[in-house]
Amino acid sequence: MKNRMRVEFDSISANEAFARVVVAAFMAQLNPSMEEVADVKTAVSEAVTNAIIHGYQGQVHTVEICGETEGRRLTVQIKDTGVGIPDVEKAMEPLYTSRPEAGRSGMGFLFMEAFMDEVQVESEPGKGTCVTMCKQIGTDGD
Amino acid sequence: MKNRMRVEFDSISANEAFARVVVAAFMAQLNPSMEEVADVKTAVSEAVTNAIIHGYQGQVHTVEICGETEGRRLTVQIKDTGVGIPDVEKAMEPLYTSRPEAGRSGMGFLFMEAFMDEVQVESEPGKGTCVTMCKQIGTDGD
Amino acid sequence: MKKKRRTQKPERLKLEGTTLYIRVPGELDHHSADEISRSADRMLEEQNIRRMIFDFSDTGFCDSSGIGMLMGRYKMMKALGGEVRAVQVGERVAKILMLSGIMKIIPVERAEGGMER
Amino acid sequence: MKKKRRTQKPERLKLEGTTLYIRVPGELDHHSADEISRSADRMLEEQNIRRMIFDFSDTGFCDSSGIGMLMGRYKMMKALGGEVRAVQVGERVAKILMLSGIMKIIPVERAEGGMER
Ligand SMILES: Nc1ncnc2c1ncn2[C@@H]1O[C@H](COP(=O)(O)OP(=O)(O)O)[C@@H](O)[C@H]1O
Ligand SMILES: Nc1ncnc2c1ncn2[C@@H]1O[C@H](COP(=O)(O)OP(=O)(O)O)[C@@H](O)[C@H]1O
Repeated sequence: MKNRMRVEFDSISANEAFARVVVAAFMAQLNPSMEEVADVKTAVSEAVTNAIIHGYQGQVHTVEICGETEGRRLTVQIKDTGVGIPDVEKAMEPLYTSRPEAGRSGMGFLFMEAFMDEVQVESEPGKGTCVTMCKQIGTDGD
Repeated sequence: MKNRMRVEFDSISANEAFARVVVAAFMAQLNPSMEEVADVKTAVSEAVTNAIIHGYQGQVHTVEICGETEGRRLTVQIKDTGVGIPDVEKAMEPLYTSRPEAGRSGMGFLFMEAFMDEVQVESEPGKGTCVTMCKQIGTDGD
Repeated sequence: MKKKRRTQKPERLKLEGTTLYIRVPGELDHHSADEISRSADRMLEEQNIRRMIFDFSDTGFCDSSGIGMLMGRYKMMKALGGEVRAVQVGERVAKILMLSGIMKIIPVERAEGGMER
Repeated sequence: MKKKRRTQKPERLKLEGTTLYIRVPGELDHHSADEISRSADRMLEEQNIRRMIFDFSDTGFCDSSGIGMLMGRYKMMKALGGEVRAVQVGERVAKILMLSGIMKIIPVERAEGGMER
């Protein structure tokens, strides 16, 4: 089944939970396992948190999530129009964080990559960041 | 607390459940009672169903929901760019339906008005319909 | 590594003699009401049915599409000289049925026991 | 007409002797991790604390912000010669803790019993 959604919300930390529920509800039509839902929620939570903390550095702007399903494939995009990432390759290194003083672990991208099949990051300094993640749901045949 | 969200999705009936979950998750920050959540879900379900059935007459276009909280007041708007309503007053009469043959009961607006504090309908034939609904959450003091 | 816990879709319709039992899903909206109406009406064409019993045991959500579904089946059964009934109705669904006025024409049994018309 | 069933926010922090017990909420993300870190650190300034025990009984969701919170508290307690421990850890949280490698430095007790380092 093909389906699409797009949601925008304020970049406040209370909306991290909201974002997770929206994506979980959207993927429900693929009849995912509880573990698949938890995996996607974790990855979405990482990307949304990054948009709020790093992208907008605590200021209130808009975070956008686009979701698409086609067959059993789920695609989720998390976008901000914040500061952007100067060096994406370095940012994606496990344990790298630009804000160790803020209690960040540098494991956000690590978790996104662990829980999704594909993670792609497009970013331009001063323009913003778009994280695109894909996951095949219910790959074991049912 | 002030908060905002906007969600767009395809006008397919499977998304009625998605729309309800999104609004329920959005209002969760107001710490509503279970009954308040159920009331809002019912009203949202009515308006989204109308956009899908009447507004777009079964064709796949986009339904939009905007949500806003300010203090304990929740505002939800459901918008379509479908056929519009020629006579809003008549459409809102209890039991009036333009599609009795499709098993409609004509109680959609009745339920929206029963479960929300305010319901306002703006519509223009050929342009589309916007239903705005407000509800005070947790009015009994806590 | 992956454990699946997908829930099996339960059998919604069961025919016993001339009585059709319909297990209403957890959320009764336009989407699910259309599905149920279609399969109930197909049964009604193929079988000799005198009673339709809608079982709301699982149902926590219902909107006006559910009312439309019940009204439609009521009209069909009445034309055939048969009847429609709603059973195991929980608090939320009861509120909706009450508001719609449908309890005046279709017998409704609450989940906690007791009966309202 | 209206019935309220709002849940009371449980007391998250409890001091027993020099041990601070922290009841982690249902979802441990950046939002809740920041809240907990702030209140734990305030306690740490005001009281003589030698052990922090994070109780994950209620927790079904955890992301890397939770790891950051644990790492941060671990570093502080280590500097003070104290310790940090995670207990009552369910399956999902264990998966996250495992993946992060934090089990190598913080003792973790699973909810089903047993202990992993
Ligand atoms: N949306 C974003 N906007 C700007 N910078 C980002 C964004 N997402 C990630 N980054 C950068 O990438 C780094 C690594 O991210 P991540 O692996 O999630 O770890 P953490 O969030 O713990 O720092 C961040 O510290 C930040 O510098
Ligand atoms: N979004 C919409 N676009 C076009 N027409 C609408 C829309 N919403 C409602 N209507 C009109 O208003 C009538 C009454 O709506 P409602 O009270 O919800 O009853 P029902 O959906 O059962 O017909 C509908 O039958 C339809 O003609």
